[in-house]
Order: sequence, then C-alpha cells, then structure tokens
Amino acid sequence: MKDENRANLEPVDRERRTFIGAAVGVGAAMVAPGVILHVVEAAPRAASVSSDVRWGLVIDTAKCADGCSACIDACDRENGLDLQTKPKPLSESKWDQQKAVWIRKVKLQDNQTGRITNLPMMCQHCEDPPCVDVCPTGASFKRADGIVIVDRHLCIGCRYCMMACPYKARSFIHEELKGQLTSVPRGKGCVESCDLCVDRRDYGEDSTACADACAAEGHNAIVFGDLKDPESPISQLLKALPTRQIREDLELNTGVRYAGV
Amino acid sequence: MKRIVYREWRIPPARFWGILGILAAVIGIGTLSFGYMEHQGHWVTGMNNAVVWGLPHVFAVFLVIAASGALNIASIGTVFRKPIYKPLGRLSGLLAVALLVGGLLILVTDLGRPERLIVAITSYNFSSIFAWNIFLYTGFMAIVIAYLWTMADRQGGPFNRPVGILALFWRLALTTGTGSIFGFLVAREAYSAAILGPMFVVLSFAYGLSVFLLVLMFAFADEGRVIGPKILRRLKNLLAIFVAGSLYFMLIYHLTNLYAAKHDDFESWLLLRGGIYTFAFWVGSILIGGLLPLGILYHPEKGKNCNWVAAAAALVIVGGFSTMYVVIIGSQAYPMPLFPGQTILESGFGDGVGGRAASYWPSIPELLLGLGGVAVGLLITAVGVRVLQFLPESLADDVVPVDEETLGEAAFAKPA
Amino acid sequence: MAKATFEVPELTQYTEVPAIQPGAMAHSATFKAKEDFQKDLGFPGELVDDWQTKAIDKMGELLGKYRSLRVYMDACVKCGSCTDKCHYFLGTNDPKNMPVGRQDLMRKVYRRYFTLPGKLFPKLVGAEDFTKEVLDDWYCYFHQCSQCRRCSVFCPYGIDTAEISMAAREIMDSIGVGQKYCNEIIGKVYKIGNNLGLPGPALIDTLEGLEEDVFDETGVKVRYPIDEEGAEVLLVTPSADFFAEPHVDGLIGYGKVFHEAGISWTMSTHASEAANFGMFIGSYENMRRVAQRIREAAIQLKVKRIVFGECGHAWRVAYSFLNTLAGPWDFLDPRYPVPQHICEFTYGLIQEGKLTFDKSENDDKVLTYHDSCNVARASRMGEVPGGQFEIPRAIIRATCNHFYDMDEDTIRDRTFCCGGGGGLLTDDLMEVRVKGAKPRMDALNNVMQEKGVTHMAAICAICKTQFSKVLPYYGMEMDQILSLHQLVSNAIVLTPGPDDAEEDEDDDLDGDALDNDNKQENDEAA
Amino acid sequence: MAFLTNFYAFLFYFAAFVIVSGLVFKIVQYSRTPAPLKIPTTPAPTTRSGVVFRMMREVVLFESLFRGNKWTWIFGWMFHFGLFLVTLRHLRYFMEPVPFLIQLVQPYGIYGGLAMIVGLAGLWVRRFFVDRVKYITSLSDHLILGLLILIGCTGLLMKFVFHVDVVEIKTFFQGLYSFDIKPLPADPLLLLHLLLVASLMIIFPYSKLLHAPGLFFSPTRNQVDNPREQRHIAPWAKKLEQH
Amino acid sequence: AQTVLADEVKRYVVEGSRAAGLDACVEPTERMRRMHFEFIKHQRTATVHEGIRGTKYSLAGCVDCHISYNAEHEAQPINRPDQFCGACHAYAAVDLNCFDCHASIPNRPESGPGAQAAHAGVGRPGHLAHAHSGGGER
Ligand code: HEC
Ligand code: HEC
Ligand code: HEC
Ligand code: HEM
Ligand code: HEM
Ligand code: SF4
Ligand code: SF4
Ligand code: SF4
Ligand code: SF4
Ligand code: SF4
Ligand code: SF4
Repeated sequence: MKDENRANLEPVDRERRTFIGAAVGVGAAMVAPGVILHVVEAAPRAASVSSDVRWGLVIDTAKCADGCSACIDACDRENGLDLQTKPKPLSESKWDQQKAVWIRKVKLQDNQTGRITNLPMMCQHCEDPPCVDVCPTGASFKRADGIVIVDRHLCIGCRYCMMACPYKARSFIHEELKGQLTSVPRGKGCVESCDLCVDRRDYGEDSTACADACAAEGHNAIVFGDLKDPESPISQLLKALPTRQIREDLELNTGVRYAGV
Repeated sequence: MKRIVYREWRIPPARFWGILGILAAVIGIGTLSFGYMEHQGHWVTGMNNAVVWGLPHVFAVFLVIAASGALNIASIGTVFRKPIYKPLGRLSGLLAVALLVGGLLILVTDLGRPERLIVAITSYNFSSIFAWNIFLYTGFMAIVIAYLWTMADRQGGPFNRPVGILALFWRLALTTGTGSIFGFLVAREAYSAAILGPMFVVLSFAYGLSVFLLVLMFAFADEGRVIGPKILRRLKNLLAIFVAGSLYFMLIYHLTNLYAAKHDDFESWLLLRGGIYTFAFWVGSILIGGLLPLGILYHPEKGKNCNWVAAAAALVIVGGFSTMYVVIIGSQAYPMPLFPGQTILESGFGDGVGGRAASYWPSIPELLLGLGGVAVGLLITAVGVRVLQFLPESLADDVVPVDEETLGEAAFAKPA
Repeated sequence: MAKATFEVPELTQYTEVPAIQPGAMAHSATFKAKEDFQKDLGFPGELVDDWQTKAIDKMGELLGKYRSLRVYMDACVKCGSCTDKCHYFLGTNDPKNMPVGRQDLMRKVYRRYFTLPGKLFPKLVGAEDFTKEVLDDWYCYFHQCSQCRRCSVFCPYGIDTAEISMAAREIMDSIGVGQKYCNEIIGKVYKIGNNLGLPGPALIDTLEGLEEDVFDETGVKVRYPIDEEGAEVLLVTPSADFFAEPHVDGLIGYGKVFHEAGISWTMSTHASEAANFGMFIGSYENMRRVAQRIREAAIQLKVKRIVFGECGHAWRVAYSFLNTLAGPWDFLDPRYPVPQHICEFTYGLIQEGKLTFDKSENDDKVLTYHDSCNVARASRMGEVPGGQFEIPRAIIRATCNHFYDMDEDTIRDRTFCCGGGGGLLTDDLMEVRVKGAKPRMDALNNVMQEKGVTHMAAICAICKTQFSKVLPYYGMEMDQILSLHQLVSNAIVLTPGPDDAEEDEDDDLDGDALDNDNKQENDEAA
Repeated sequence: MAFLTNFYAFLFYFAAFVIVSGLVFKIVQYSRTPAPLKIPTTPAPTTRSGVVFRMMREVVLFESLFRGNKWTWIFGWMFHFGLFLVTLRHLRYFMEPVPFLIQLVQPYGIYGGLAMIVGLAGLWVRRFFVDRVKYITSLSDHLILGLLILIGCTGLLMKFVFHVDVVEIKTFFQGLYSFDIKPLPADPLLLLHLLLVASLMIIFPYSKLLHAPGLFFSPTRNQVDNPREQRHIAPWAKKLEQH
Repeated sequence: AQTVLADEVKRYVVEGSRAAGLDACVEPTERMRRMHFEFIKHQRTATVHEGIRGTKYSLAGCVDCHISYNAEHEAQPINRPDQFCGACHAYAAVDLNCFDCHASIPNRPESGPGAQAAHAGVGRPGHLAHAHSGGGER
C-alpha cells in the first residue's frame, strides 16, 4: 500500500512535516476527501527520534461499526500477521489463543444500560508502561516519541511483559515464521505488539495502517497523530470529544484514548 | 560437646551410579523436551497468549522458593544459635543451591530465546524486579557457597555467623523478590496484593523444609545412618508450624481479597466457580498440602514415625505444587478486568468473553522440562553429598548437640 | 622409653599443613649396609667407581622395564595436589618429603640424561647432573618414604612415589649403596627363613608354649601346628607373630579361628615369614626369591590353601604379586582365592555363622581401627573393591561393642601410614618415624578425646611394632595398639574338642569361663 | 606478505610434524614398556569396563585432584574444560564441512576461552603464593602457563576487539592439507597467536604436557584389580622363570 | 579495496547479485570481512531505538545488494548455504539467525525506502535500472 513512485520525490525538509493535499498513488486514491491525508517525509530519518512528539491514537467508538474488521485486516497485512500459518497438528481453538494479534476487535455490552459498544484494542502505548518496567533486559522500551516497542534483538522471550500488560496487548510468537516482510521482521520466541507502524514513522508517513483502513472504509473511527502538537488533528479531536483511557485507575497515561466507553 | 562428624554419602557405588543414572535419564529426557520446545516453538506447549506462564513456571517457582526455604535449617543453626540444627547446616546449604540451580534452569530453558541468555546477563533493566532477581539468584548462590565454605572449612569458621546472617537476609529478599514478580503485576487482580511477598516467605519455609526432610531421610535410610527421635521431633514440629503458618497466610490472603471490593469477583471465581483451579485450591492446597500433613504431624503416634513424617512432607510438596498452580496459572486464566461494568460479548483475542477463564492444559514437554529441573537439583545434591562431607555421620540422640546449650568452642584437651 | 634427641611434634586437633622448611631432615641418614649383606643379595659391596654411569645405565634399564617409572617421570605437572599428603612432610616440614619433592630428586636426573630439553636447557626445566650431593640426597630422602602410596591416591595421574623410591633404592643398591636394615633382613630370610632370624626349633618351641598357654587360659586344646604335611591350610604370617606383643595375641587368635572352623592348618619353618622386604628395595629378583619359599613350602607340605596372617606389605606382595612371582597356583584348591587373608578367612566363617562371639569380653576397650596403608591402597580383601576396609571393620563390630572410626580423611584409602613402613622400621630412623607418625597420632588422639577410644586395632606387623614404639613419644601407652585377631581371640567362644572332654568332667565350664575373666583382668592389670 | 605466509606454512608443517611424531614416539614407548606388577591404587575396579569408567572419571572430572585439592581442582578443571571447548570451537578451521556438533558448540567456545584464562590465572597465582607449590615450580612451569595465557589472550582479543578474517585463516589451513599455500592475513595478533600455538605444539612431546597421554598409561589407574584371578607377568620377568 | 590477495582468496559474492557487478561494498572488502557484523549491529541499535534508518549498514540494504536471482528471476534466500551470507557462514561455522526474523529475500519494490537509504549511503542514487519483482511478493 505504499506509494510506488515515492522514491522519485525529491527530499523535503525532514524536520517540518508537510501535509500534502494531493492524493498520491493507488492507496491514497481510496482516501475519501476531507480526511487526514498522508504525511510524507520523503527521506528516511537520519537523526534520532525526539520527545518533541508523542504519537497516539484516538478512537471514537461511536463510529466503530459492528461487523467491520478493516483495521484489523489492514494491520495484519501491513505487518505480515496474515502470513501466520497454523502448525498442522494444532487445533483451531488453541491456535486462536497462540497466534499473534496486534489489534483486536472487542464488543461490549453495558451491564446496566445494555448498550453495545465496538472498539479496536491494541497496545495503548502507555506513558508509564508496565511492560517496560518489568522487562529484565530492557528489550521492551519506549522510544522518545512515545512508541512502546520490543527490541527483538534483546528480547529473551520471558513473557514477563505479557504478564504485566493490563491490556493483553502483546503476543508471543509460538511458532517459526516464514516469508516475513522486509519492513517488519518478526520471528519465533519473541514478544511483539502494535508498534504504531513504526517504520511508517521513520519513513515519514503520516498515518497508521489501521487508521488508513478505517478511513478508507469511511468510518474514520481511528485518528492518528501527535498528542504533543496542540494543532494536530488528533489534539483537536481530543479537545472536542470526551475521551478516556481504558483502566484509568492504573494511571498509565495511555497514548490511545477512547471516546464513548 | 562432641564434634560433629560429617561423612561422604557412602552407599555402594552400584547403587549410587544407579541413582545418578536415573536422574541423568530424567535430565536427558528434560533436555530432549527442551530441544523439542525450542525447535518447534512454544506452540507445542499448552501455553498461549493468555496464559503465558505454564507448568514450567510452576516447577521453577516452587524450586526457587523451596531453595530459599531449604536454607532455613542452616540459618536456624547458625544465626539463631540452635545447635541442634547445626549438623544439618551443610546439607541445607547444598540443597538450597541445588534446588535453585534446578529452578533457574527450568526458567532459562523455557525462554523463547534461550540462546540469548547472555543478553539477560549483560544488559539489565533496573526497574525490572526480574532483573533484580537475576542478581538475587546469582548473589544467593555465591553467598550460599561462601556459607557452605564457612561451614565446611576450618578457616571459614569465624565468618560463619556473619555470612549466615547475610545469607538469611538475602534469602528473605530472594523469596520476597520472587513473590514480587507476581506482586508487582498491578494489572492482574489476583496478584496486586502486598501480602503475596510475606506469604511466599512462609510458603518457602514449608516447602524447603519438606524437601529437606525427604532428602535427609532418604539419604540417611539408604546408608543406614541414624536419625534420632529427638531431632525428628524438632524437625516435624518445625514443619507443622510452617504448614500452619502457610494455611494462615493463605487465609489472610483470600480474606483480604474478598474484602477488597475490587477483587471479590476473582475470589468467588477461584473459591467456587474456577473448575480445576477451585479443585486444586481446596483439595490440593488446603487439604493435601495443609490439613492432612498437620493431622499427621500432630498425631500422637504417627507424628513420631519416620515414615509418616516423610509422608507428611511429601503431602506438603504435593500441596505446594497445587498452590503454585493456582497462584501462577489460575490467576492468569482469570480474565483481566478491562471494562468494569461491561460484559464482553465478542473479542478477537479471548478477553474473557462472558467472563470465561482462559484455557490452559499442560503438555507433556512442559512436564518433562519441569521434572528435568527437579532432577538437576537432586543430581547436584546427590553428587554433592557423595563427594563432599556434607551429611552428618549420625543424628542419633546422643550425638546431636543439646539444643539449650549455647555454642561454645569445643574443649580440646591434649593428653598429658 | 628412649630419650628423644629431637623435638617430638605437638599433637593438634587437625593436622595442619606446615610451612616448608628446606633441609629440615637432611641430617637423617639410615645406616648403610655392610659389604657382606650386600653381597648376599647380589649387589656390589660398596660404592663402585664409575657409579654415575652405572647408575644412569641402571636407570635407563629400569625405565625400560617399568612402565610406572617411565610414565611417572614424564607426567607430573607440579600441580601440588600431593604436596600436603605425605605424613613425613606433615611431620617434618621438609619439602623434599613432599611426594613431588621426593620424585623430583630422581626426575631432575632423569631430565638431565633422558630428555631433550634437560640436555639442552637444564636450568629451564630443573634438570641436574647426578652428583655425589644428589646421591646423598637420594639416600637420605628415598629412605624417608614408607612407600605407603598415599600420594598416589591424590595425584591426578596416580603417580606413585613408592614406585619411584623403590626404583631409586634399586639403583642405589646396584652401585653398592644399600640400606643396612632392609638388606640385612632379606639376608636373614635367605639364611634362616624369617626376618627375625628365628630358627626352626625355636619356632616349634614357642608354638608348643602357646598351645599350653591357651589351654591354661581356656581349657580348650587349641593347636598351633608347624610343618605338618597334608594340612589343608598353610598359614604364612610375619615372624613377629611368634613372640612379640601385641603380635602374638593375633597368632593365638588365628589358631582359635582354625580350631572353631575345624580346618586343619599348619605353618612352615621354611616359609616362616610373610613379609617380603624385597619389595622395599624395589628388587624384583629378591622379591621373587623370597616369594618362592612360599611356593616351595606349599608344595612340600601338600596344602590346599594358603592364608596370610596380619601384615600389611606382606599382604600387598601376597595379594598383588604372589601369583606373578611364584604362581601359577594350579595345584591348590581352586575354590579359594590364592592367597587368602586371615581376615577374609575369619569373616567368611562369621558369615557362615560358624563362629560364636561373646562381645562383652572386649567391653573394657573402646576401639578404633587403623587401615594399614599397603592393605588399604595396594590390595583388596573379599569380592568387591573396598573389601579391605569393610571386612576388618565387620570383624571388629562382630567382636566388640564399642567401635569408632577416626576422621574420615585419615582412614580407608586416605589412611595415614603409621610412619614405620617401607623399611624404615629401624632405630636409626627414629626421628623420621616419630615425626611421620604425627598425622596418625593426631587422628587417634581426636577419637580418644571425643569418643573415649582406648585402643587401636591394626592388621600389620610393622604398624603394630611402630605404634608400640611411637605411642609413648606422644604420651600414650604402648599397649594401646592391638592385633585385630586379638579381639577375635578374646571374644571367640571355643567349643571343647574331644580330647578336652575328660578335663571337663572335673572342671565345669562355668568355672572355667570365670577363670578366664579373672585371667584377663590380671593381664590387664599387669 | 608472501614471505609471512610461507614462513607460517612451514612453521605449521614443522610443528605438526614434531607434535605428531613426538607423541607417537612417546605413546609407542609407553605402551611398549611393560608393567611387571599389578599396582593399581585400590580400591580399584575389578573389571575392564570398571577401569574404563575410572579412567573416564579421571579424564573428565579429575577425580583424584578433586580429592586432593579443591582450589587447584576448580581452576585446573576450569582451564581444561575451557581448553576443551576452545579446541572444539577451533576445529572449524580444520574441517570442511563443519560437523553439526562443532557448529553447535561454537558459542560455548568463547565462554571456554574465558574460563580457560581465569583457570590459568588461578593456577599461576598459586605458583607464587602457596609456598609448597612455589618450591616445586621451575621456570618451565611458569613459561608454559605464560604461553597458554598469552595464546588465550591473543585469541580473545581477536574475538572481541581486533577482528580478523576468519574465513581467510580457514582457507589458509585448509590449503595446508593439500600443500596449496593460500595467503594468511597479516594481522599482528593472529601472527602472534599462531606463533605461540606453534611453539606449544613443538614443546608438547617433551614437556610436562605429556601428562595428557601419560594419564592413560598410568598403571595405578589403568590396571584391573584381579591379580589373584589372573596371572600377570611381564615378558622380561617370564625369562627369570626359565631356569 | 582489491588487494593482490583478492584473486587468490575465495570470494562469496554470488553471480547474479547486484554486488557482482560492482567493485566495492559499503566499506572496503577487507574491512567488511572482518567487521560487517559490528556495522550491522550498530545500525540495528540505532534503527530500533532511535528510529534512524538512513545509514548505509542497513540489513535490508545488504540483502538488496547481495541477493541473487535464479533463471526464473526468483530471489534466492540469502542465508541459504549456497548464497552470499549462508555460504560464508557455513564455511566459518558462524550461526546466522538474523533471518529467523528478517526477510531473506527483498519483498517489497526494490526502490523502497530501506534499500534506497542503503544505496544513498554508498553514494549511489536510489533509482535502479533493473527493478526485480522478487520471488516473494510480500
Ligand atoms: C552497494 C551494494 C552493496 C551493499 C549495500 C552491501 N554490499 Fe557487501 N559487497 C558489495 C560488493 C560489490 C562486494 C564485493 C567487493 C569485492 O569484490 O571486493 C561486497 C562484499 C562484501 C563482503 C565480502 C565478501 C567476500 O566474498 O569477500 C561482505 C562480508 C559484505 N559485502 C557484507 C555486506 C553487508 C553485511 C552489508 C550490509 C551492511 C553489505 N555487504 C552491503 C556490495 C554491497
Ligand atoms: C566472508 C564471509 C562472510 C560473509 C559473506 C558474511 N559473513 Fe557474517 N560473519 C563472517 C564471520 C567469519 C563471522 C564471525 C566473526 C567472528 O566471530 O569473529 C561473521 C559474523 C556475523 C555476525 C555475528 C554473528 C555472531 O553470532 O557473532 C552477523 C550478524 C553476520 N555475520 C551477518 C552477516 C550477514 C547478514 C551477511 C550477509 C549479508 C554476512 N554476515 C555475510 C563471515 C561472513
Ligand atoms: C526475533 C526477531 C529478530 C532477529 C532474530 C533479528 N532481528 Fe534484526 N530486527 C528485528 C526487528 C523486529 C527489527 C525492527 C525493524 C523495524 O523496526 O522496522 C529489526 C531491525 C534490525 C535492523 C535495522 C533494520 C535494517 O534493516 O537495517 C538491523 C540492522 C538488524 N535488525 C540486524 C539484525 C541482525 C544482524 C540480526 C542477527 C544477529 C538480527 N537483526 C536478528 C527482529 C529481529
Ligand atoms: C586428557 C587430557 C588431559 C588431562 C586429563 C589433563 C589433566 C590435568 C590435570 C589433572 C592437571 C593438574 C591440575 C592442574 O594444575 O590444573 C593438569 C595440569 C596441566 N595441564 Fe592438563 N590435562 C590434559 C590435557 C592437557 C593439554 C592438552 C594441555 C595443553 C595444551 C594441558 C595443559 C596443562 C597444564 C599447562 C597444566 C599445569 C597447570 C599448572 O602449571 O598449574 N593439559 N592437567
Ligand atoms: C593452529 C591452531 C590455531 C589457530 C589457527 C587459531 C586461530 C584462532 C583465531 C582465528 C581466533 C579468533 C576467533 C574469532 O575471532 O572468532 C582464535 C581464538 C582463540 N584461540 Fe586460537 N588458534 C589456534 C590454536 C589455539 C590453541 C592451541 C589455543 C589454546 C591453547 C587457542 C586459544 C584460543 C582462544 C582461547 C581464543 C579465543 C576464544 C575463541 O574465539 O575461540 N588457539 N584462535
Ligand atoms: S476499521 Fe474502523 S470501524 Fe472498522 S473495526 Fe476498525 S475501528 Fe472499527
Ligand atoms: S499497552 Fe501493554 S504493551 Fe502497550 S505500552 Fe501499555 S503495558 Fe506496554
Ligand atoms: S518477553 Fe522480551 S520484551 Fe517481554 S519482558 Fe521478556 S525480554 Fe522483555
Ligand atoms: S498502529 Fe499499526 S501496528 Fe498498531 S494496530 Fe494500527 S496498524 Fe497495527
Ligand atoms: S609413598 Fe607415602 S611415604 Fe612415600 S612419598 Fe608417598 S605418601 Fe610419602
Ligand atoms: S600430585 Fe602428581 S602431578 Fe601433582 S605434583 Fe604431585 S606427583 Fe606431580
């Protein structure tokens, strides 16, 4: 879903992110008018990520459609999760519990009102991530820009972070993988989770696969952006909508916020 | 006071090598299943993304805290100056190291990327209790080895008590640290309880002593050494106190959970609706691991009988395993409270739809891995007592030191 | 007790490893053998002229004959494991008494003449010419080794200093430098038949006396036969057993055991000596010649079995070498190992239930047991390895109520030598003997203090002699050392034979037993 | 460059010749020398397989040394086990294709190298501080320890600090097999490492390093304890019986 | 970087890879042979922790340049024992587990940003004449 001809673009100022209004390439063609567009920082990042930004998502559960799974499919495709294959002897039900899931759909019913809510759940990119606190090797870490990821060169596969994460956001790779994507190396024995499409971040794209997909479906339930930039659409949205963190009681100051739960 | 004489475990070579052979075979099988798990990946285990720690961790945690508890005997002897326990100090130290090695090996071989162990040794994250535990474990091993040296080598004599005190505190820290691996998991209802640390300490006493007792009795019986009624009574009373203490702490733990409104869901699940976990709790932990042994130990006749005491110790161990099973696995299986006040109708990731617990069923390789770890511990112990003078020659009543006496330098008269 | 001209070491609770004191024992040299003794054994009478070349040649010859020597000269890595294992070092602090120090006396010569680096860079590898000083060192220190093999147990390559000191003594003998004590004794064996030089008639006399004594004591006619053709068993025992305390009590015990077993036995005037000092001087030929007497006696007396009495190195030669030196033994009863140790014999009877003991007879004693080094580390008893440790202890347990072992580090294959073995049991080496006994004395003293041990049993003539001499130096009593079969003798319940019956009629058994007790007590008091 | 390569090629041919012929000579000599008497240090096994087992324990575990001196054992065993692992790791230079087991052991070889250095250091320290050991130590003992430590240190430096071209080194040694001299990279550490290794090979057959084969021939360890059951007699001793 | 030795020493660059047509790696060959793992390790930390993607030692870049294609124009996994990384590592018996996780064949348009960066690092413009559509589409 990348722009085939992006390579032809001349490098632009890397520090200042430019909004390009025009739809470029196949993927962008599907973007409905009026929706946030690709941010293209044409060259890969050469300097260290900075804490001037903090990436995050806002999810408006009111817009999330029952039965829709576009974001999930997109994430799977983007990160090669759809390439996972069930080891033959394994039963379906066990496989369901063992395969990697970065983003999942949850359907809730309020015990009192009976109201039904749909929402996607992924790593919440906590500001004080318990997963990072517990990781013995420092493989789980938070990048300066707020993205919580696993350095899989350091991860020993102890799964303590999975014990610690309150959102069940992480998956352990139980089986050998084949045919990984060049952009998303993944492999047996390590723990992984939503990385806010980190390579898109480093190549200066302006959105995540899930947000793109949701927008493409016309739901626009997921908005990606810089939480620290008061001008950014995501910040605007946060001001406009009453949102909350899931399990606020833990005070993790998550980077993913939900409206309508 | 008579000098305590220690002697290598001198059972006939054929029998010794036979025992080693059996243990080595179990270790071999454990190694094979390790190879299998690593080669195939963890999908061959029962573990999954909801229950991420399974049977190996039950074994490992049990062994680690039993290791810490096993050292108790040595501590009582040197730190609390109860001379009657002194002859047991060396075995206690050896067992502590051996069980710890066994437990850690299980943890290591269960890692997703065991070949990167070096990473865990070279790069630390100091906010992780796990990383601290790595220090606690290696430190424990170093200290206990030093402690053993002070017990076994004459030159070490003067350091015996200081090192013993250090070992005692280190040990408490270690058990607390192990408990805290779970205790600090704020996310999980079952774990976020401060009492978990102290509870682990008391559990460790009971488990460590039970393992110690069994090993001691086996070693002694096999070579025809004597365990006198006096020391047997002391040991079994001690065990009874620890078992009672464990029961008490478990009671407190579940009571506080019940009263903490946030956790009562979990409690009612575990105590009533949790299926296998409820069963393991009531039958395994409480009945087999607590009430039955207490009954035996306080029984006026059976409490005096070596075999019954051994049976009680064995029951405590069985109970200990089910306690660990409930604590480690039950608490993971119980769904995490993501959306209070809401019921999860559907989820792409088994978030406990309708409050259902996650499923976990241990697989054979996990079991074999765990048994392999146990065998490693026993192998180290067996070789240790065979080649080093760790077992007292006798624990008969007339040989063991009188308890009430404080330790004095053994008077050594030279003949005229 | 002889007045010591040297300082007797203080006993300590643990035998500490001393700091080295080079040259501490350099003054101790045992008497050299006179010319005629040398000649008897086929050695030159005095230091030959071109002794250096002769010695080197002899060394070369031995290197080709003994794999042990060959390998041991090369293999030592100077790891130091043996350094604190020799009782002579522990007692004398002289580094040349460390096993490796002792070996190096020969190794430096070996390196100089037999290895390339030693020929090219002697300093680098510690090689030295074979000078008179070196020879003197050899004589001094190779006669401070009791060939007990304790060092071999702890050496990673099993380097056995005993082999080296045997070779050294053989080399020295071959150039005319022999030790008086050993060579004189071997000469006596050739001439008279035993180490002590007891002629046949004297032996017969002694044994008759013994029979009477035993009868007086027990009222049972126990026989002590000698030179009886056609007996089932030939008993070969160290000549000390014939008269000296505590040895003779052991012999009495053997007799009682044979009596109870109902097995006919005999000793031999021709082979009236179990010991074989040929081993001490490393001379295969002499050892063989001494051993052949036993073969001759066995053939002459037409016996079916050979049993050896209590003697350590004699048992080593008997168990390990006899088959080699004087075999094959195909004319003896194949159902029994050749030879058997008296302890194996007694133990077998105990197992079969043929002996009855009244343990209380030994209740006045609290015992410990000294594993004699040659039995412990150079031979075996019974079917399984380690029988040499268990069988004697089993006999003690069967005959005594109170038994405690000494420190584990000082018994079984880690036993400390008594300090008198290997041909050192001579008064001119008293200092070495007393100092070398220290580790054993330390351990004995420990069990005396802690367990109230009063007596130590041993199964070696040299040990027994050495201890009765050395114990007093350390403030203990010389009679604290016992023969193992003395315990058997005390406790065994004898069944009267047919020819005892008449006497029984007027002398009832109870009274007899009482008599025994009294006799025993009197003995103790005396 | 070419000179160095040729020099080292020659050096290794020579060293290999010395060590192989020297060891063969020694081993033949040991095995030809008779052991006329049964002198196993008892308790000894009574069967051949028992002896093999005893020997295994000596070779693998250094059992006697363990009983003799714990500190020496710890360091000595560390050194030898480390050396063993390092040797296995080094086999990759000499085998093509590399057998699976050797591949497997590669990472452990590095720990082996570290253990080897620590062990050697411990052994060396005791040559200075334990008076008994100091007394028996000769210059050559120091030299051998120094040589081995230096070999180890240069090796570890190559592994961790100044990397060398392993592939070219392997090619060089592979070439030696077929007398096809391939260039050897001229990294100073490597050259030093190899020089020292060659010296080690050259001194091996007449130094105390003979303890390695020697152990297998030590009569106190390799004999079966069965003198009563089987007559054991050396050829030269048999001659005595002829008359 | 070609020394006198170069001819005598076995080379691992595979026929049919782009590297086969070039005469230098991102560093002189001798340096690469000794140090490549240090380079990529350093790059890996920089990339994962700091998000830096624009240096020449990218693993994806290595693969791009050293990958070879068979007659059917399918990319051959680079860690295969007859391919660039695999052959050398088999010879040197060095475990190469990077490709447990990393794609062993380039599976995105070759002019993708990762490859570009690598090429830019060696001072070559990113656009390449022959764009392969490698075996594994993804
Ligand atoms: C621009 C293309 C290019 C890139 C990108 C590149 N290489 Fe190379 N590499 C080459 C060429 C061309 C050679 C052959 C040089 C020669 O023949 O001396 C080479 C040689 C090598 C060699 C030596 C192989 C031999 O047979 O001697 C190694 C090792 C190597 N590269 C590793 C890497 C690694 C690791 C990376 C990633 C960091 C990398 N290369 C990236 C072009 C590249
Ligand atoms: C010229 C042969 C050669 C080629 C081609 C080669 N390597 Fe290596 N590589 C080595 C050697 C040799 C080592 C080990 C160096 C050492 O351990 O001292 C090594 C080590 C490594 C290591 C470190 C492994 C470890 O466990 O320490 C990595 C990672 C690595 N190489 C990656 C690559 C990759 C990726 C490629 C292909 C792009 C590649 N190598 C191509 C020879 C090569
Ligand atoms: C268990 C999986 C895993 C293994 C094994 C692994 N990596 Fe990675 N690697 C990753 C992940 C995940 C990233 C991050 C990619 C991203 O963020 O886009 C990465 C990124 C990298 C990068 C930066 C991206 C690039 O293409 O340059 C380098 C370099 C790298 N790894 C080198 C290595 C080397 C060398 C090895 C082998 C020693 C290795 N990796 C083994 C998972 C792995
Ligand atoms: C079968 C193989 C071997 C066995 C069983 C063996 C055993 C031993 C033992 C038991 C020691 C004494 C303890 C010590 O000081 O460490 C020792 C010492 C030593 N070994 Fe080995 N070894 C073997 C092979 C080798 C080899 C191949 C080398 C050399 C490359 C070697 C080098 C050394 C050295 C240098 C010492 C002396 C250490 C010192 O100076 O303190 N060994 N060996
Ligand atoms: C001809 C024989 C030898 C060759 C060609 C050789 C070559 C090498 C090389 C190239 C390395 C660096 C490995 C790397 O960078 O990964 C190395 C390391 C090392 N070498 Fe050697 N070596 C030889 C013999 C020895 C011997 C005999 C010893 C020990 C006595 C030894 C001890 C070591 C050690 C300890 C290391 C470091 C650990 C390791 O990388 O394995 N080497 N050697
Ligand atoms: S794509 Fe949008 S609407 Fe569809 S499930 Fe995801 S978040 Fe909901
Ligand atoms: S949601 Fe879980 S994985 Fe993500 S940052 Fe928070 S604790 Fe870590
Ligand atoms: S599984 Fe990996 S990331 Fe998670 S805690 Fe363990 S080492 Fe850290
Ligand atoms: S941000 Fe990227 S990685 Fe995370 S869920 Fe969305 S698509 Fe997946
Ligand atoms: S054989 Fe005995 S006396 Fe001789 S050196 Fe060895 S330990 Fe000392
Ligand atoms: S123990 Fe053996 S190798 Fe060590 S120094 Fe003594 S004789 Fe030499």
